Amino acid sequence: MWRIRAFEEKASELFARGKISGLLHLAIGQEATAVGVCGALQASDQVFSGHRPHAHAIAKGADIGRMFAELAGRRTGYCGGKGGSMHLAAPEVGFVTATGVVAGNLPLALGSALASQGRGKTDIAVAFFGDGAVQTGLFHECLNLASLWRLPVVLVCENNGRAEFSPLSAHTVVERLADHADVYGIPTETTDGNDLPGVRAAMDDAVDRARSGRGPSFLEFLTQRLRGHYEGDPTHRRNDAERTEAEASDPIGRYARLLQPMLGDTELEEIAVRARAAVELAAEEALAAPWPEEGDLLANVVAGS
Amino acid sequence: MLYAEAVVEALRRSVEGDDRVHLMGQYFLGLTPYRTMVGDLYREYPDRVYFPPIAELGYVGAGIGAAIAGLRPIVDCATASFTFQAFAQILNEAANIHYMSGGQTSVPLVIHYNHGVRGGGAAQHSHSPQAMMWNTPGLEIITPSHPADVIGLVQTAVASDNPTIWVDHVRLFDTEGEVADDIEPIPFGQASIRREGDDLTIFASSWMVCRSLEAAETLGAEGINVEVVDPRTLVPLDEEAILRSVAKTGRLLVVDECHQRCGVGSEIVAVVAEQAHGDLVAPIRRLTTLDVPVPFSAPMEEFVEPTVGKIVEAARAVVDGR
Amino acid sequence: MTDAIRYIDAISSTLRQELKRDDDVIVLGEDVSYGGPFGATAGLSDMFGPTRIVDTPISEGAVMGLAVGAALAGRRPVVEVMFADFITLAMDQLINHAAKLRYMTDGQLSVPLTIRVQGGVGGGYGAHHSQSLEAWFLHVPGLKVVAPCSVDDASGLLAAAIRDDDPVVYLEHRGLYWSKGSIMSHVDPATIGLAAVVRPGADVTVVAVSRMVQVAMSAAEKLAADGVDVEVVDLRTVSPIDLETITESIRRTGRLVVAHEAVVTGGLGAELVAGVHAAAFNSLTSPAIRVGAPFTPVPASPHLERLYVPTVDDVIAAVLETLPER
Amino acid sequence: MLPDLNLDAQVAMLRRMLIARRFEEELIELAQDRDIGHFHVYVGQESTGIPALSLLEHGDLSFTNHRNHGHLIARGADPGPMYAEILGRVTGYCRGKGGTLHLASVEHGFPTTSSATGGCIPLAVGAGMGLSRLGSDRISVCLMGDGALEEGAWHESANIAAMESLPVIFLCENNSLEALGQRAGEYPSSTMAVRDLTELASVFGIEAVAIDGLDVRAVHETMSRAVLRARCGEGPTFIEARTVRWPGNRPIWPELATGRTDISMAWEDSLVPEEHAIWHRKQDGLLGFTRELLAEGNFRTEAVLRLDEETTEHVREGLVFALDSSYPDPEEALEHVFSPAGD
Repeated sequence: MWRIRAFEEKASELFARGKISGLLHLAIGQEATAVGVCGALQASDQVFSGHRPHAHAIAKGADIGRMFAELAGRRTGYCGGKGGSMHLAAPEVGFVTATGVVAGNLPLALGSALASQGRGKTDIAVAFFGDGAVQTGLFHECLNLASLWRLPVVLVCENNGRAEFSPLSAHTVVERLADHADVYGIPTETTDGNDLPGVRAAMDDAVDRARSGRGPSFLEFLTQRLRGHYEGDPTHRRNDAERTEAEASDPIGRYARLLQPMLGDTELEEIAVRARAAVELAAEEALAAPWPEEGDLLANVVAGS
Repeated sequence: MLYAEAVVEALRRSVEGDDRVHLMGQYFLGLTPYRTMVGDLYREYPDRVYFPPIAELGYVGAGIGAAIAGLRPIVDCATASFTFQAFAQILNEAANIHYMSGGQTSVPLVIHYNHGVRGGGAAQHSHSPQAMMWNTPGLEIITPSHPADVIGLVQTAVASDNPTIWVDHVRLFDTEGEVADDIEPIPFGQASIRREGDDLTIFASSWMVCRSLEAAETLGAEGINVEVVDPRTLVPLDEEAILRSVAKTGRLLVVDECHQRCGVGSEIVAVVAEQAHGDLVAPIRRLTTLDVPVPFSAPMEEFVEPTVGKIVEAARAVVDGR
Repeated sequence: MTDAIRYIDAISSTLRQELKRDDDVIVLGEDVSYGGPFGATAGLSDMFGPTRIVDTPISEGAVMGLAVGAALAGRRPVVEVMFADFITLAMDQLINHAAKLRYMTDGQLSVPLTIRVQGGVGGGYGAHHSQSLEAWFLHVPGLKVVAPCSVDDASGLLAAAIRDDDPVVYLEHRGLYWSKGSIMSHVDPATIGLAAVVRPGADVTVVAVSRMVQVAMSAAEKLAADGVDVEVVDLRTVSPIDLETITESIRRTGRLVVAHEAVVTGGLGAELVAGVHAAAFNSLTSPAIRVGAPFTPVPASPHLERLYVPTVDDVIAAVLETLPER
Repeated sequence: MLPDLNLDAQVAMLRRMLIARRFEEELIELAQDRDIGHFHVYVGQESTGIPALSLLEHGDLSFTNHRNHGHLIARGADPGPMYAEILGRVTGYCRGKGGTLHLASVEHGFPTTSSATGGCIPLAVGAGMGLSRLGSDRISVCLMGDGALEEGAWHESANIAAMESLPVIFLCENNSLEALGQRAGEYPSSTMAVRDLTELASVFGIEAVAIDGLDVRAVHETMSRAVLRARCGEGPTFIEARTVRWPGNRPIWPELATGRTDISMAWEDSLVPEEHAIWHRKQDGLLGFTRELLAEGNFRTEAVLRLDEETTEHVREGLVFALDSSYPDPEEALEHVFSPAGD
């Protein structure tokens, strides 16, 4: 979690310094869901993320150096600078792709699950999405398909209570988003997304269900975003009360307090320090990496191009 | 006046001029810092605004239905790419309804989107789908490039009984231009000659007009007098203005931000090649966004889009008959 | 050995062959296990079972995305879109995902997907079941688009599409389904990206696509009687366009007529004329002419349909217009 | 106060149900001798659409789908111009530009008809939004099949209708019972995973009920409440009306599988043929409603026969009118792409 937090804080700093351009969506405060969910997976499981993908990629084992390079549009980035933050992809570690289209990754995850099922494999697929995706038609179509065909997929809804810029209440009258999945007979769980052990436990059940051919699950993790919708979001305001509350529920702090008796403060501090150091180094290397060349531009539109 | 201010002014006039005008959507000024300017308008007319969920298919369709029922909604799709979610309602319903009903039913609707390369938008947020819309009969398409035009054209669009696509560009928001207090609605199908010249005609719309004008200055210094034709509306298209200019200059460069294949440029070249073959002293050139998805990385992004430098270079090539 | 079969049978027999050939080929669509509305997938379900011949709900967007996901995972899905017009519901998955994933990930991913799209005017189906949308797909980098007219191409290009490692939109014209042709008992994939001169001629080049190739051929026959020697080029592949074959033909004839069933404005013809203009400006001795549908939605009345769809006479008129006063 | 269902109202309903039935029977027979293109018929659903739509008033808007003939008749559309439209004649409601799939008549409250599955849902919701924002007490009705619930458009539109508490009624005609690939009409089906379609609406807090679409009284009462709620600004209602898929609808092209309906079967059971006996006895809403009327005693078989003759004649006249009408001037194909700009 510290690795993710450090990565995103660094990304935020680089963005402010103009070293990174484009739309940058951070998940600071949502680390527990990424770590808890991906921790329950095996390397060959397939993860599909959305426009807030950094935490998921790192949790699935992506290299932060190549991630920084991608954010900075360098040739050494995972996508050679063609994807950027929103289209991060590291299929080699099972982080298949991210999409800038809300809910756009849901059917992709279903398809991956269908392929695994059709080939008699036990690999499962996971789709991360925010509460905003729940109001899309694609979400409804995907619930139906996942349930109909008992696909080995886990639908992970990170409900941070805000769809893009507005509170969830402005987007739907449905209070418990998991109710949508209940309608389709999909097992659901709604739980505290800032509690790492809780997230992990819920995910373990879902993974077991999917791997053993008992079909999809819908997990709704209640969490919060400590940043705006995207870096530089002028509408992002929080009063002090909200801020203190948010910081109290900061998943890293909570997990640290849990480990404190076993590890002790110095060890815990060490973890944070090591994470920051690794991130600094990775960022430095990434920014020193070469820009893409003209020849790269026309490559990979279609195979062999 | 700033273009961004003109957009807000256009919306204000629409809302104040006709109570049937309601605004659906909140990103008329994209994610730019100007965003908050629209907010004041929303606060003044809370009951005339609707903030939809992230469900383009549903709320754009709702806009069409509302128009059928007698409202004159202005629906915002934010980034052009999101119109793909609503294609079924825009191109299968809105564009066809008047025709399918044999003229019984009209759809007085305006759909706004911000298109094109915006800087780091990458492949999923840098689309210019207007050529695809143009290939679908039944939609009027406006492509303003000047603060005065956006106000005048939007007034006409709101008054029109047809579905109108309002093509905007976030990079226009920072541009400035003279705006008279008493702007009249601008009739559709009337191009504006943004710069006169007799050596070469440049056809450009939306943001590309600004870049072409900048290029024209450079070329002027080299003694190449460029005429810049801004169609202002693609549907209906002022073919005469284009043909008149080409008849004068004998040379045409089409600058467009759509992809080249089957883009706006293709249609313009075809029209001129069919109707003014004899007037041409040199082959027409197209300068468009290259036929690759728009890459994220800045240097690559600049390489795919039509830049001032590339316009100057292409213009020289046409004049030299290269 | 060869035996005469119909275009629609060529499609189903090719699907059968490819399903046999590669276990990763799967077919997805509404009612495909019942054969679909025109019987293209008839009998496949019995041979290959429900895990490979998959009936889907009426959820075009999700089904398209699901097929993309399956393709990412190494399957070779063939998605049937019952009517071209319904692909409007899947545009985001097609344009923002299928067409771009390879590029956005710099080649880390590939999407070996075939999208069978049935379209074209005929039968009074009206504006929601009759469109020709090839221009949209041609406009999207990352998509390949084929539009077979002959029965042989119906098989060869389908096999090629299924074996291709990128998304291929395979355009079928309803009006061709029952046209006959001969075909080898075994189908070899055709090459995507090649046009074909289906009738050599010296005076005027007519480039046609899909069903309009048949119309162009009849026009050519009639004109031959008046001593006009028309060369007919069957485009076969809409994207990438085989500009070489076309310009090579124009260097000989000096005249170009483009014929398609889609709306002229912003259509495939515009791109062909623009492309030829740039590549063979000095070879053209008269302006190119586009023949296509008027700038209107597709009317339902069979009577209006007849006016809407370009006819043999329209092509003849266009050809004569390109010729000097005779 | 719900509108009561007096005898006149019931006879008026039976009349329209007969027109709807005879309209489709004539059409199917016509299609046997000449190619009139693909079309969908409303046979077997009259007992839902006719009573439901009889409750609408002038200015209420309705958005239907590819199976629309019965809906237009329910709101008083004339068989003549309807046939004319289906046959592509200039006297059709859309002057031959819409055809059977896009049959629309503004004067009868059908502004446009989408034949793309689920296409009508956002339009109906938007119309409800427009009407309420214009301060009108008129309402919007979405006439959809169960298949439309598989579309994302349903989910997005239902959410909007619920949030804005719009005057919209979703009348979902579930005619899938015993349809192709359906486990005897049970849900989950081969294409829909939910066990109860109404939950797709109630999850949004939308008032949702499932009723027997063959029960004219049930349809009338449920729809009356829904209309009342919508008019009073109490928000949307979802009604799933269950009917049995008419055997003639099973093939891709409709066939007169049960023959021309002999209305006398309603009181003369010996006339019921062996084949499809269950359909005639239990699943045909037209015969069912006729039986109810007769059972109440203040309506006689002679009257039914007279009504049947009169309506059959009325429908035939309509068909003759259409066949005698001329085709549009081909140049009309170029008209009505745009309407003349502006007020």
